[in-house]
Amino acid sequence: MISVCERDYIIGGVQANARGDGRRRTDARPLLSFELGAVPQASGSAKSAALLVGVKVAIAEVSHVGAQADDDDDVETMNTRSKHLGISEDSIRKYSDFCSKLLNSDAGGLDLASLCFVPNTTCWVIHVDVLVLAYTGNLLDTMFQAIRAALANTLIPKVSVEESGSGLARSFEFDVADEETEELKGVNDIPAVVTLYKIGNYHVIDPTPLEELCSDVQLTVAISRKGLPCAIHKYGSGSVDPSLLADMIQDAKKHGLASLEWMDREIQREKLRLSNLE
Amino acid sequence: MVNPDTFKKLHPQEFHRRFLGKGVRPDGREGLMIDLLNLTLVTPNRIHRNCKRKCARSNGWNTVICGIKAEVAVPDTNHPTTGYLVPNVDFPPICGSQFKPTAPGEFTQSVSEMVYRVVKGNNILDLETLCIEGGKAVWVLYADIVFLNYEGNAVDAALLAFTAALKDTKLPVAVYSDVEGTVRADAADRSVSLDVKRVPFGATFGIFEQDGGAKMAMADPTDEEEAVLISSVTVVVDGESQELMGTFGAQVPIDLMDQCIGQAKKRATAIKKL
Amino acid sequence: MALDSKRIKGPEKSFVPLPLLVQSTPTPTPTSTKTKGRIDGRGTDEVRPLFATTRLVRQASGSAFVEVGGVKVVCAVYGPKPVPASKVQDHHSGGRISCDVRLSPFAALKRKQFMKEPAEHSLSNNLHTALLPSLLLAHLPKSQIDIHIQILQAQNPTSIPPNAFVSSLSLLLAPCITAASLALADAQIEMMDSVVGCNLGIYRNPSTQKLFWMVDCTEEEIETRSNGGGVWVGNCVVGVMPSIGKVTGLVMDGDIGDVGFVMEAVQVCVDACAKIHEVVVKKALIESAQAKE
Amino acid sequence: MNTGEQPVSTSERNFVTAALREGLRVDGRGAYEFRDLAINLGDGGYGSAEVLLGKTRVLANVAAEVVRPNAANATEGFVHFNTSFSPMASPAFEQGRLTDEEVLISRMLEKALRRSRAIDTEGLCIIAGEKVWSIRIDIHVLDHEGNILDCACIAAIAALLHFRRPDITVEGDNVIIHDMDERNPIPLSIHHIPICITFGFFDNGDRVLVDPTHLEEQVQDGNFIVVVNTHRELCTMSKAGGASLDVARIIQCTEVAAAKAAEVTELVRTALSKVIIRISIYCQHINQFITKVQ
Amino acid sequence: MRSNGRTDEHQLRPLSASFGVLSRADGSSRFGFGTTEVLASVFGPKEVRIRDEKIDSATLQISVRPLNGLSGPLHRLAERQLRDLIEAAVLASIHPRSAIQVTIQVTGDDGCFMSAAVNAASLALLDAGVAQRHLLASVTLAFDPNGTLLLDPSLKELETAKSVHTFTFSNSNDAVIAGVSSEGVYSQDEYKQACTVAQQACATIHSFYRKTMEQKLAPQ
Amino acid sequence: MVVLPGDIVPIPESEQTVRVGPGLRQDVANIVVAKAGILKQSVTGDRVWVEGNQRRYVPQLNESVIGIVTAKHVEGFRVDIGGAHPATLGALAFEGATKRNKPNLEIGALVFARVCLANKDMDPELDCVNPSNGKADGFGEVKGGFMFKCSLGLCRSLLDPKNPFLQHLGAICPFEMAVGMNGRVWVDAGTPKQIIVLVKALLGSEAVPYSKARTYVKEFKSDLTSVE
Amino acid sequence: MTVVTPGERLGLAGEFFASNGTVEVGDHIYASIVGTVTTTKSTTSGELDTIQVIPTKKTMKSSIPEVSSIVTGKVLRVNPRMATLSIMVVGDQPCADNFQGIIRVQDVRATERDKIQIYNCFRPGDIVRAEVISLGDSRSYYLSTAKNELGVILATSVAGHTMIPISWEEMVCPKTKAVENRKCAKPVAIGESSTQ
Repeated sequence: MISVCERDYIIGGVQANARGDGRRRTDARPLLSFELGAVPQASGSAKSAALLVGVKVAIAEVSHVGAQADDDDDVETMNTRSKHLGISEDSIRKYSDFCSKLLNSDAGGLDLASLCFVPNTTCWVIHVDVLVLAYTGNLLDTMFQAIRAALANTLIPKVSVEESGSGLARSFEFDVADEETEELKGVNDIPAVVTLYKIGNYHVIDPTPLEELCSDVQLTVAISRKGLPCAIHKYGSGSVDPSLLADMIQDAKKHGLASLEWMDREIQREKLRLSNLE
Repeated sequence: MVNPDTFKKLHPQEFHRRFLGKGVRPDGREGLMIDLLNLTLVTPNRIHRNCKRKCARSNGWNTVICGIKAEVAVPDTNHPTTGYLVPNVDFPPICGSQFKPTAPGEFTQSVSEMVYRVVKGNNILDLETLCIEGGKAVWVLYADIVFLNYEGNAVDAALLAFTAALKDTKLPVAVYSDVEGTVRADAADRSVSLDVKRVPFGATFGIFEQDGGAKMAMADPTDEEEAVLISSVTVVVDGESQELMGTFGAQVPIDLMDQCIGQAKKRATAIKKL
Repeated sequence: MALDSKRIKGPEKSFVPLPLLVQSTPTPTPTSTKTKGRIDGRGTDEVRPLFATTRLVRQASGSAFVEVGGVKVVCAVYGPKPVPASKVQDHHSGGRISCDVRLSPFAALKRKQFMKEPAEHSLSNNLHTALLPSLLLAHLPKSQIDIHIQILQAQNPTSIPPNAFVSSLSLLLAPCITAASLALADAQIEMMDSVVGCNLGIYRNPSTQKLFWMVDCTEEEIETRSNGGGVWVGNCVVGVMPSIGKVTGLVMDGDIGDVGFVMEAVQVCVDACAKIHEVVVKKALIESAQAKE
Repeated sequence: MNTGEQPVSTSERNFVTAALREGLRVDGRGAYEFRDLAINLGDGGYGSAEVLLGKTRVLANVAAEVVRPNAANATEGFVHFNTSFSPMASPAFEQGRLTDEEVLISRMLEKALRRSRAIDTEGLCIIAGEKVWSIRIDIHVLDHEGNILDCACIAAIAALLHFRRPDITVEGDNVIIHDMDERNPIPLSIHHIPICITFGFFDNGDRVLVDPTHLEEQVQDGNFIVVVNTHRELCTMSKAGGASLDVARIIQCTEVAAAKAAEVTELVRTALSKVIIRISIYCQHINQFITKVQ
Repeated sequence: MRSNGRTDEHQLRPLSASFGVLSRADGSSRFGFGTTEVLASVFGPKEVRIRDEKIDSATLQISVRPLNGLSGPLHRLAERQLRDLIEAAVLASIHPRSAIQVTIQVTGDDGCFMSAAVNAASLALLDAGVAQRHLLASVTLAFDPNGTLLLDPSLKELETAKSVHTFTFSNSNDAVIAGVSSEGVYSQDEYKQACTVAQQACATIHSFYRKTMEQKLAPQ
Repeated sequence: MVVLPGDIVPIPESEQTVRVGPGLRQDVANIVVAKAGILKQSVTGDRVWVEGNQRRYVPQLNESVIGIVTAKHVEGFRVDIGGAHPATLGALAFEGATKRNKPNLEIGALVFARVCLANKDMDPELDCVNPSNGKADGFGEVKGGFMFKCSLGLCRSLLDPKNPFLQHLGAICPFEMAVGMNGRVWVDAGTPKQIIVLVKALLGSEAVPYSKARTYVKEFKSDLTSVE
Repeated sequence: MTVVTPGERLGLAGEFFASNGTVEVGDHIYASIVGTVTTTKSTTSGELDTIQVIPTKKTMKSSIPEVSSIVTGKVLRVNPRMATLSIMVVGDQPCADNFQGIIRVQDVRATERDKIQIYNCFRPGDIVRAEVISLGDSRSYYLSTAKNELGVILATSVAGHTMIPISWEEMVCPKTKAVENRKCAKPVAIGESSTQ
C-alpha cells in the first residue's frame, strides 16, 4: 500500500530523471553476486543475498501423443516464499509462468530435445524452485538471473537404456549412472531478462518496491546473446502507446547485454572456486 | 412498486405456488403436458461443426455440448476384448454462478453417475466392437458432456447431448502392429460408425406440492422451479424399443408415476422424430 | 490421482493412435507456396473471417461466442458480485476482475485430463492483463466481475497436436481477448473501449535469412513451421483498444528480430485489430442491441 | 476450537490425574490392563475383521485384484493400506479433512504393517512383469473411545490372516482365476504378526498406563508406542514429543509391550482358529460335493 | 432354489437390526439382509459450518462410505438419493442453523447395500431421537434373464440380472413411492410388478422395525 | 405402548383441551408420533407424550444444565452445553454480580446454570441466578469432583425424587451431585475411589428397574466403604 | 436512433458535460457502454449540455448497492450486537449474487437506541427493507432501518404463518393470534408486496 503523496513524489522524481536513491531512470543497482552449489543435495543451485534457487532433475514419463511425440522436457519453476515479503500470489504465478514459458520455448536456449532419452516416453524433467529471501524490487529480473546461474551449475546423470516387454505395455529398463554426469546443453544461450516499469510517462529499470507500486505497465523483455529480443511480455493494469515501445526495448537491450556479460564473469569465477575445492 | 422479478427473488415458493395453483407455469407451459416446441435438438449451423462433436440444446435454454474422443488403451486384464465407454458430465463455472471452479461436487458426480448407469449395463453399444487387438489394444470412447448454460433438468439435457453425439461418432480404421506395439489410424478418414443399439431419452418431472398437499408433476422443470420442488422423477426410455432404461425419483404417488412413464414414452417417440 | 475418484473412471492410460506411416511427417503442399504465398492463399496482412455473436449463455450477465478458423471459444461474464472474503484487500478502491480460461476435455486432439494445464493458467493471466486497462472498475466498489472462458475447440481436429505453450497462446489468446471484451460490453460493464486481440507469425526466409511476418496465422501455419517459403521462428499476440489506439496486452516469443521489426509487427497487429473491431465486434454489439430480448 | 470434539473440563482433567496418583483409572482398570478385546471375523466375507477394544471399534477389510506390476520391480505384488476416519467415529473427524492425529495414526499403521515386511510381496507375483496380485487393506475407524492405533493394528492383522484369495492356474500368458467354491481359496503368506501397544503418560511421565481411553488421551502429557511381535522382535517405536522419559521407563515399557503383544496375538489366533475350522469344514464339504459330481 | 439357499423368489434374506451400536454417535444402528450389512450413525442437531448453514431448517450432511476402495460418483449418487429420502422424513425445520449428520458405512456387501443403507439410516435417526414424519423401509428387486422377479437378490443374482429396482416406502402412506431407482432394461408392466412386490416387502420390514423396537423397550 | 414415528395416536377423551407433549406433533386433525418410545398419558388425560431416550441435548427454557466454559468475553462467557449451538452466559447473570465485580471463570471451568433463553433462531442463553429473588439457588461454578456424560433418560431418572438408587447409595456413602438435563452429571465424594465407584453405579443403574435397586446397590457397598 | 458501442468517440471534452455511460479520455468523450446517445440542453446558460448513453438492455443483469440506496433482504443471523442481512434486491432490481449487510444494534431505530434488543426487532428469515448508510467493512455493507418505512416487511410466526403488523413494533400471527416483536416497516409495504 502506498500513500498518494509518496506516489506523486516518485512520479515527479522519475519525470525529473532523479530517483529516490539518486539513480537516473535507466540506472540499475549493482548486481548481486552468486554462490553456486550452495545446496549440496540439489542437482544444481545458486544463492544470492536476495534469492536461493535449487534445481532438481527427475525422470518422468511424457504422455505419448501421436506422431509429433513431444520430445521436449518441461522446466517447471515453482516459487515458495516466506509470508512477510510483500509479494502477491498473482505476481508470483505470473513470474513462474513467464520463466517456464521462456525456458521451454525455442528461444529459451536450453537444448531440450537432448534431455529425452527414451523416444516418446521418458525424459528428464528439470524442477526449479526459487526461494525469495529478501524482496528488494524488480524480482523477475533478479530471479531469472539466479535461475540462469543455478542451471549453469546443474549436472545430469548419464543414462543407459534397454527395452523390454511388448505391445502398448512395453517398458524400458534404464539405469542411471550417478557418478557419470554431464552439464545441460545450451545453458550459455539462455537469454537475460530485463523488465521496464512505466511510471507516469517514462520508464525505469530495476525499481525499488515503492517505485513498483507506482508503475501501471511493466514490459518484460528477454535479450539473447545476439542482443535481440526473444520474448516481450506486457504486464500491469495500464496500457501503452505503441510509439513508446521502441525506446523501452532499446534500453532493455542495453541492460540485457550488460547483465549477460556480468553473469558470464560471475559464473566463471564461481566455477573456478568450486573446481579449486575439489 | 414490487415487480415480479423482485417478488420471485424474495418469495420463490409463494411466486410459483400462485402460478401452479392455477395450473400454469411461470413460462406459460402446463403441468404434466410436455410442450414439444420447448425441446429442440440443434446441430448448430455455425457452432461446433466437427465430426466428433455435437451440441444439443434441449429443454428450453440448457446449452450442452458433448464431445466424444476416441483413444486407444490396453484392455482390462480380466476383459481383454472389451473397450471402454466413459461418460463424464461437467458443469464448468461458465454455465451458472452457482458452480464454482472446484473439483466436481455431489451434484455433478451424481449426474455423471446417473448417465453412466443408463449407459453401462444396457449395452447401448456393444463394447466388444471397440476391440482392436485382443488383450493388446481397444478403443476408449471418452464422452465429455459439458454444460455451457444450465437452467435445470441436467439429466435429460446430458442424455440428449450424449446420444446425439454417440450417434454421429465415426471412428477411423485402426491397425495394431505387434512389432512396435502401437496403434495407427488415419485421422482424416473416419469410416466406421458405431452400431448404437439403444437411444436412451430422459424425461424428468418435477413434483410440486400444492397447499392442500396434493402433488402435481411438471415436465422438464427449470432451475427456478427445481428450487421449490419437493422432489423430481426421471424416466429414461429407449427410443428404439420403447422399453424403460431407468427410473429415478422420490415422493411420487404410484399413479402419478405411471402417468409420468406414459408421458416419457410419448416424449421419446416425439424426440425421435426430430 | 485424487481427482479420478470424483469422476467416472476409464483406463489408467490411453493414447491417440499414431497416424499411418505413409504421411507421418506432414509437408506443406506445393500449392501453398504459390498464390500470395500463404497456405490458405491469404495476403500477409489479411485476417481470416471471424464470427462473433453475443447472448449465448443466458444465465450470465453477458456472454459472447467467437469462432475463427478451428478455434471456438465461449465467454460468459458474471457479476458484479461481492468480492469473495478471501480476496478482500482494500475495498474502497474499485472492483476487481477474475479471469478463468478452461480448455474443454475434447478441445484438442489429445483428450485433456481434468487437472488444469499450465497453458490454461498462462492464458488466464495474459487475458487478465489485456482486459484490465479497458475497464472502469472505479465505478464498482466492493464488487468483482468473473470472466469465464470455455474453449470448445482449440484446433482443427485433423491437424497435428500443438506444442502446448506456443500455440495455445498464439492461437487462443487473441480470440479469448476479443470474446471476453465482447461479453463484458454485453454485460453493460463500463469500459473505455473494447479490446480486440490479434496474432501474428514471424518467419525467416531460409535463403535470405530475412524475417517477415504474416497476420493472424492458422495453426497449420504455425505447426508446419513453414509458410510462404519461410520458416516459423516466432509469434506475437497483441491486445488493442482500437479507438484509443493503445496496446493493453503484448506477448512476443521466439526469434522476433530487432526493435524496428518488433515495432512494425506490433503496428500491423494494431491495424488488424482496428479492422476486426469495425467489421465484426461493433456489428455484433449493435446487432444484439437492436435484437429485442 | 473448531474441532467438533467436546471440550474437557478442568474437573475431569484434574480428577483423572488425581485418581492415577492413587493408582486408579476412571474406568476402574489397572495401569497395565487392556480393555476387553472382541474380534469379529468374516461378516463381510473373507478378509474382513471388526475389532472392539472396549468401545473403540475398527473395521478392516482386505481385497485382492490382478494388475500389471511396476516396470521397476516386475516380480513384486502391491500392498496398499488405506486408513479412513469415518465421521461416525467422532465429531472431530470431518469428511475430507485430516487432523494431525489422523495423519499420525495412519503413518504408524503404515510403519507397523508394511515397513515391518509382515506381508510377503514376492509371493503375490503371478507372471513376472505381466500380472501380480494387488492387495488392498481398508481400515475404517468406526468408533473413537481412545487408542485407535492399537485397535486398528489388531483389526488389520486379523483381517490379513483371515483373508483368502481365489486360487489360480497359469497357462502361458493368460491366467484362470478359479471361483471360490470351485477350488479352495489361498491364504496370504504372513511373515510375522506385529502388534502395536500404546502407552500414555501423566504427571510428566511419572505415571504410565496402557490402552488409554479417549478421556485419558485428551489429558495425557505424552505417549509412547511400541510395535513388537511374538518373537519379541521390535518393529517400530515412537515417542513423539510430550513429557520426557528416562531410559529405564522405556525398557520397562517395551518389556510390558512384549508381554501384552503375546496376549493379544493369542486372542487373535483363537479368534481365527474358530473361523478357520469353520472354513476348512466348509471347504471339505464342497470338495466332497465336487468329487461326487465327477 | 436360489444361489444362497432361499426357496422362494419373493423371499427376503434373514433381516437383522440393532440400535445404539456406537458409543460416540448420538444415534446409531446396524441393518442387514443376510450378509449384506450396513452401519449407520447420526450426529445432531449439531453445529454447522456457516457455509452450509440454512436459516429455516437443519442441514443434512450425508456420507456413504464403501467397504473397500475409494468412494466415487456411485456413492455421491447414493448420498443424493438418501438425502431426498431423509429430507422428506425428518422434521428439519425445528432445528434451523444446525446440522444433522448421517454417516453410512457398508460393513458387508452381498447385494442390495443401498436398501440396507436406507433402512439403517432410518433406524439410526430413530435411535438418535431426531423428530421424523415417518420411517423408511427399502428393498431391492431384480429380473433374472428369463424374466422372473427376484426379491432381495444376492451379488451373484445381480451379475446376471436384466434389470434392478430399488423401492422405498414409508410407514405412513404406501400409496406414495418414497423413493425409486431402477436400472437395466425393462417393460412398464415389469416395473409395476416390481413396485407391488416391493410394497408388500416394505410392509414386512416395517413390522420388523416395530418388533425390534418393542424388544428394545421391553425391560422398562 | 411402544409407538414409532408416523403412528397416529387416538385423541384421548378429556374435558380439558388435550396438550400435545414431547415426541408428538399435531398434523391437521391428528396427533402423530415423531419420536420412538412409550406413549404416556397424564392421569387427568389432558396431556399425552412419548417417553423416549436420546443423547443429544436440545435446550429448553428453565432447564438446569452443566456447561463447560470455552471462551471469555467482555459481556460474559461462551459455554458448551452439548447442544447444537454454544450458549452465552452473561457476566452479570450471577448472584451479586455488578459492572464492578464480575465473576471470574477460567476456560474449562464447570458451571451449573439455568437456560434463560431457548429459541430455535437464537443461540441459547444461561444464567446462574434466580431472576425472581436474585439468589444463586445453587447455580454457579462447580469445583472439584468429576463430571460424566450419560443419556438424557438417565438424567431424568436421577432427578426423579423417588429414584431409589440415590437413596441407597447415599445411605452407604454421602456424596454431592449436580444433574444437568443436558446429559452431564457431576459427583463429588470423599475419595477418588468412591467417586469412580459411584459413577460406575449410577451409569449402571440405567438398565436396572427400580424394584431391583436395593440388591443392585449392595454390589458396590464393599468398594464404597473400603478405605485404603 | 443509432446505437453506439464502447470506445465510440462522442465529441470533445470541452463540448459536453459527460454523464452516465460515457467516459473522458484525453480531450475526447467516448461511450463506455452499448446504447443510444442523448444530449440534453442545459437549462442555465453558460453550462455545458449533458451527454449520456442510455443502455439498450433494459437493465443490467445484476445491480450493486450504493450509499443511500434502499435494499431488501433476508435476515440470516442475529446476535445481541447486530443482525446479518443477505441483500437480495437493490431498489427494485434483484441481485444475481446476494451481498451481505449488517444492521448494528444502534442503527435499528431512531429512538431509545439503548433499549433495543435485536431479537425483539428481527428474526432469521424475516424480509427486511433497509437503507445503505456506508460501504461498511471489508465483508458487509452497513444498513439502517431507522425510518418509518424501513424495517421488517414480511415475517412468519413460530407457527409458520405470514404475520400481520399491528403496531410499529409488533406483529400478530393470523392463525395462532400470538403476538411477536418486530421492528416493522410502515404496513403499506406489506400490502404492496402481497398484492401480486
